[in-house]
Amino acid sequence: MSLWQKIRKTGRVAEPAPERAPGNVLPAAAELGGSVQLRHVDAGSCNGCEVEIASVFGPVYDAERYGARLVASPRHADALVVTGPVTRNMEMALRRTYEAVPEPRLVIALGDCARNCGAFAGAYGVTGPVSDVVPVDAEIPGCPPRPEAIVAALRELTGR
Amino acid sequence: MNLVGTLFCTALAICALSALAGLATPTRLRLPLAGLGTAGAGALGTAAGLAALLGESWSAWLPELLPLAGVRLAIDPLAGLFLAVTGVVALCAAIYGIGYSRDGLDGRVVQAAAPLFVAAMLLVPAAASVSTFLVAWELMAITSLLLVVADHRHRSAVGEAGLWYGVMTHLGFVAILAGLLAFAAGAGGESFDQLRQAELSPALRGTVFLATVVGFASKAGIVPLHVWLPRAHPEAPSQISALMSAAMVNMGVYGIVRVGLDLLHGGPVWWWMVVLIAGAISALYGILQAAVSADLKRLLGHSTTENMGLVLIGVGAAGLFAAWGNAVLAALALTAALLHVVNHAGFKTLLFLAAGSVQRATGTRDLDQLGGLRTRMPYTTGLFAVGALCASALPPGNAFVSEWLLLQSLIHALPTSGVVGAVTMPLAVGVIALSAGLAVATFVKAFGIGFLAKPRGPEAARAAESPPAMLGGMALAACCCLVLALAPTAILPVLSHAVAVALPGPGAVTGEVSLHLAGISSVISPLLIAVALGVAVAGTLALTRVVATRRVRRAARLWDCGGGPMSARMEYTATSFAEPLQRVFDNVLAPESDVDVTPVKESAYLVESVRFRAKVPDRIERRLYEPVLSVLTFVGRGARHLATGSVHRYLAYGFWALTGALIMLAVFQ
Amino acid sequence: MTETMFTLPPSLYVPLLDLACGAFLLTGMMVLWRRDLAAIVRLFALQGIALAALIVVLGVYEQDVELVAVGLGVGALRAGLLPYLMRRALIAGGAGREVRPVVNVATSLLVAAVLAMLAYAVAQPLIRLSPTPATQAVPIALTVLLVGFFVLVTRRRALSQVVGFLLMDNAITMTAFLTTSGVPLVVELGISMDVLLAVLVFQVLTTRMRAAFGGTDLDELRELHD
Amino acid sequence: MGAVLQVVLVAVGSPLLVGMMRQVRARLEGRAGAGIGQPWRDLRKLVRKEPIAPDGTGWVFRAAPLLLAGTVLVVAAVVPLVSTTSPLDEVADLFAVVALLALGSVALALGALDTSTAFGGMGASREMIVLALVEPTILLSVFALSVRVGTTNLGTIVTSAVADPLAVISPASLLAAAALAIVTIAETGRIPVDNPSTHLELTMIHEAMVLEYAGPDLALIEWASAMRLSVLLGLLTSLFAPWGIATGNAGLLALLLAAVVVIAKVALLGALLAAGEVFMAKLRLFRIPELLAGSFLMALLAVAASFFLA
Repeated sequence: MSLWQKIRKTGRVAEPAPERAPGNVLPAAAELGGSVQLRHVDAGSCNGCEVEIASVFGPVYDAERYGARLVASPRHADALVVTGPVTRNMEMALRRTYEAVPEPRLVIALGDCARNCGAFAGAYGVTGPVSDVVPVDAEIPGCPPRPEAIVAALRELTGR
Repeated sequence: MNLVGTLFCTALAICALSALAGLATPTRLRLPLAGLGTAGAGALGTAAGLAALLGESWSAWLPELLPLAGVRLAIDPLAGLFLAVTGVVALCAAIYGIGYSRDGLDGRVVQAAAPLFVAAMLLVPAAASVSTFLVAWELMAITSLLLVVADHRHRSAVGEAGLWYGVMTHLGFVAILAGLLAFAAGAGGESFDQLRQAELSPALRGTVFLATVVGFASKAGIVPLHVWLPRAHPEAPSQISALMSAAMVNMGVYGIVRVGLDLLHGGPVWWWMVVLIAGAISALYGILQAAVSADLKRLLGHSTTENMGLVLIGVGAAGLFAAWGNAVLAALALTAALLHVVNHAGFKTLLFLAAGSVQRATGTRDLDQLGGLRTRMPYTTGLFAVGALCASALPPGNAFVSEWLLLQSLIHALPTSGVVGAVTMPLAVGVIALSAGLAVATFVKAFGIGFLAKPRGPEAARAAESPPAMLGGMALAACCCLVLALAPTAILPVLSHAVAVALPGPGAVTGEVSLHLAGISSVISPLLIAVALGVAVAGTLALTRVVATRRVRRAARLWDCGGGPMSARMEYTATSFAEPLQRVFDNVLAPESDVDVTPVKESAYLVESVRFRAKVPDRIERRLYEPVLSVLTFVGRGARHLATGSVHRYLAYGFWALTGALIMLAVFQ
Repeated sequence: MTETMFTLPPSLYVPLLDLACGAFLLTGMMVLWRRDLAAIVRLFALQGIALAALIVVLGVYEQDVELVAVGLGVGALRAGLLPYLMRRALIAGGAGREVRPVVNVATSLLVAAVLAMLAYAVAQPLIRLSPTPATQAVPIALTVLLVGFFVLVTRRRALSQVVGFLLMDNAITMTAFLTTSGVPLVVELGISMDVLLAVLVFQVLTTRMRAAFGGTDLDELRELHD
Repeated sequence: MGAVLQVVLVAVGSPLLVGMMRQVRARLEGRAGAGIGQPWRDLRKLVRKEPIAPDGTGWVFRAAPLLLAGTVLVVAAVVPLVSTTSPLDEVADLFAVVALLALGSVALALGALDTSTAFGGMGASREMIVLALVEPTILLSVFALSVRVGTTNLGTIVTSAVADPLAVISPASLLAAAALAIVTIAETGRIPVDNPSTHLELTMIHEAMVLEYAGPDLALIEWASAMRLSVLLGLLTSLFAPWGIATGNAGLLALLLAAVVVIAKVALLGALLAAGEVFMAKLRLFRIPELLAGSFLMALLAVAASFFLA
């Protein structure tokens, strides 16, 4: 009962969707038609980006309304969301995860580390940025990127 | 001699010749001769049985064959049904045996005993007097015992299994002997015709029924007399396992139906309640043991207990309905039970033969070591899949039809059966449902773990497909299953003749494509379900072909979470598959497990190795048999003091016994 | 006095009666299922409401004002006062759960099923005496009686045992009303006082026990014996 | 006619039902939600993707989604949702419907075992255990429902429920409804038995079995699961609230009206289920037998009530 009251009192938490320019869709994502399943790969992140991803799929930003969803297996995914610089231990795992995704498949490099190793550039355990290991289709800058930026990038994939 | 008699006698003669061939011919000729002979006998037995089912009965009296009473044979439709089932099983098993027995099992004794075993199983239903029946029964017991211990040189478990089987089957024989002799004494004659006309006191009737039911139930592997079955059936050579599990156990059912319903003309409610409850307990206990068993053939043996339990639920229900005066439902329940006997014979033959192929190809029957046979033994895998589908009572399998009939008879008994029925029937339905559900889990385990995925052990990785004779035997059994599954309407009208022997009346099930029941308006059509399913699957396939744009299937690594390659040790095994079930039914199964942790020498905190052992012992065996056995051992030890070897002492025993008898005589006169 | 009262047609009376009985039975069974002691007390309160509703329905059908009043009184006692007292005991004793009952929950439920069938079978002669809709519900009362006993036997916490005892008491009250349309008011009052007293004693005891031993697991009471 | 309409309705409508349920959930959680059409968008995208044959899998793995979808389609044609007169009514009764749904689960479990991954085996094992424990409840509920009418054929059961609407609030019927509702939740893998949106493999039942499926195969499985949910919900409404269903030789207009009514009822039930899920947590795996034992108890009482209170 108390939960019910809480639900009634809280109402809708999600913020209104910001405007976006129509037709601004990644060409590689055109075939997906408003539905993008994401598999998240932590290739060596400091978990700052993970916190932001969590809030993107939380009630406030609610990326699910644009047709994006996190899934449990790369077989179910259309796109990999890779965070962190690719460490040596995760290099093969990232490659294999990419191999496991059925075509058409996309890779999103999320955060500065994934784009260019960020603060970890040149560290002994780091192989390199994500683009050295698998082809990257979209990049989201920021350390960590703001949820709004992640949402905007995801909307370019879903086109909604 | 009419058609049935000719066929039957020819079958027996061929069995005898095959046995001779098995004994006398050189090794190279022995297998094909004995095998083909047994197969021919099986085919003739089937033909005789079918002819009898179609209405032609036969009887004979051969007074000179056995001393005192002579041999009396009669084949009516009920006997015909069991003849036909035995014949088909023998046919499949014998063809299979030609290929199977090649290495190790082609000795004289085995090859001579197998045809005799078939002959005995053909004789049991055909026997029409107490003495003939008992002789045939004992012949069946001895030949099967010989076959069980055939492999004793290679494996030590065989000897133990043989001992259990020998003891249990002879205790059962004693019970049947006592029951039937009391019956014959009360009736004043020993032919079945005389027994039918006998008028006995209720107490004697009850005693006869109970004694024979105990004996027959031990043959059918009914709990708590089942302990020999999961030992003996797996240890026998596989075609013999099939004969035992698909044909011999049926004789227990035959005995109960023949004595209880036919010769004694049914009885009071408590008789059939005993049968029904024994059946229900067997069904549940059998399938639970099967569900947690990791030994493929043992699993099948436990499943036999389950299926015989289901049959006995049907037989018990038939007796109950007859006692309550509901003839229509009684006929339906018995039809369901007998159909289940037929169906079970079909799929159990197939499954045991396929399990034998696996054992022959891999040298193991431990499911935890198997797997990956789909690519290595494709035909065997397909055939086992058919058997597993049938055994799990799902459409379009054959056991679905008989269990459907059984459930219909139980469900619609409620309004007429009074308080006892109202309490029993729902519980019986619950038991059937749970055992059906567990059977599904069991056979998903047997097929999914045993045949699919990747090999879990080196033996499985080396497996190769079986020779054509074995595949032929299995394919024949699979065809029988499919016919039974899709066209039960072809068999049911004939089956009703057999039912009418025990419960006179019109057939309970009619219809050509659909099954229509007498007095109940439920209808299904197994054939049309299969057709509809086929259409739906084909439609779905066509739909996906049309809408899918990328059609080339890309081969990819298994999703191993990006880690290293998956090894066989990471796979789910049969034990792990059944572990949740074992936990759920913890109270019933009482599994045992122990963990040994060996620390390294330097520190108690570092572990060198961990050993984990888990075992699900047969609880009934432990609680019921072990105390009895220990008491027997104790008594035996005590008895040793009586026999010291002194002749004086033995003479003194004789003297005391004589005087004791005389004193008794004096007192009681 | 009956002219003014609202009359209940049988077509409505039977479903209402069945509904009340069903709720009574279901709450009784749910006591076996739940582990949370607070939930068990809530269920007991719900059962009290069902019992009260049953008596009121009977009263309205038989147009007996006294019966309706008794029903309301029973409701106030069993859905109001007793649960209130037990909740207080619960708070005093610290909220708790029935962690490991003697017989596990799934088995308890299956045992309850068997008990229900038994109750149905046993009650048949009773129903045959006067087959009215009210007596046909006697097996339900009998089932709850057996379930209450079973709770009493198999649960470890003192509070759940009290609930078991009270379930039995509810069932006895229900049987009385179903078969004879009620015991005299005085008797009912007397029994209710007894039960109330028992619960009060229990509450005092729990508080004392908690002060002394810090818990109400009955198995620990055995130590007192040694 | 009615059967074709039903199959089309189920095939087209069930992804929408799932979308609606997700939307209800999203709204209760304060989110905006992806819209009712999202499952269809997902399916459209999945069939366009490439099918994958994981290493070591074979015909069992490929046939499983087809068989799963096939069984549900047959059930959708048999179960009276829009009309009580189906040409397939003589083909399969309630037992056969239950067994067909079980066949679908078995197919998927074998497909999962064929992958030889540990998660596949785990999912298959759990699915089979739930299936085995659910079976007694289902059959006893069927028992309770069929005692009154003397048949297990669905058309007759529903017709008699239409003819006697007050019988629906009898104890037998209520208990059977509660039991079947729990069974429906267990069979469709919803909270509290299974969480369809979990990402944690160790808590999965249904999802663990489909981890290896991709593209069109996955689309088939998701579509079949949605259809299974809507067929079971539809069956519940038809058995216990059959108001508005077309009986006898109804014309096209009556069929359409019945279709609208059944859509409304199933949607309402689905919304209730989704709302209920917000208030519940998933049960531990070994608490599920308790839930199912409870439902078995209710089914048994339903049978007892149908006999003793009749």
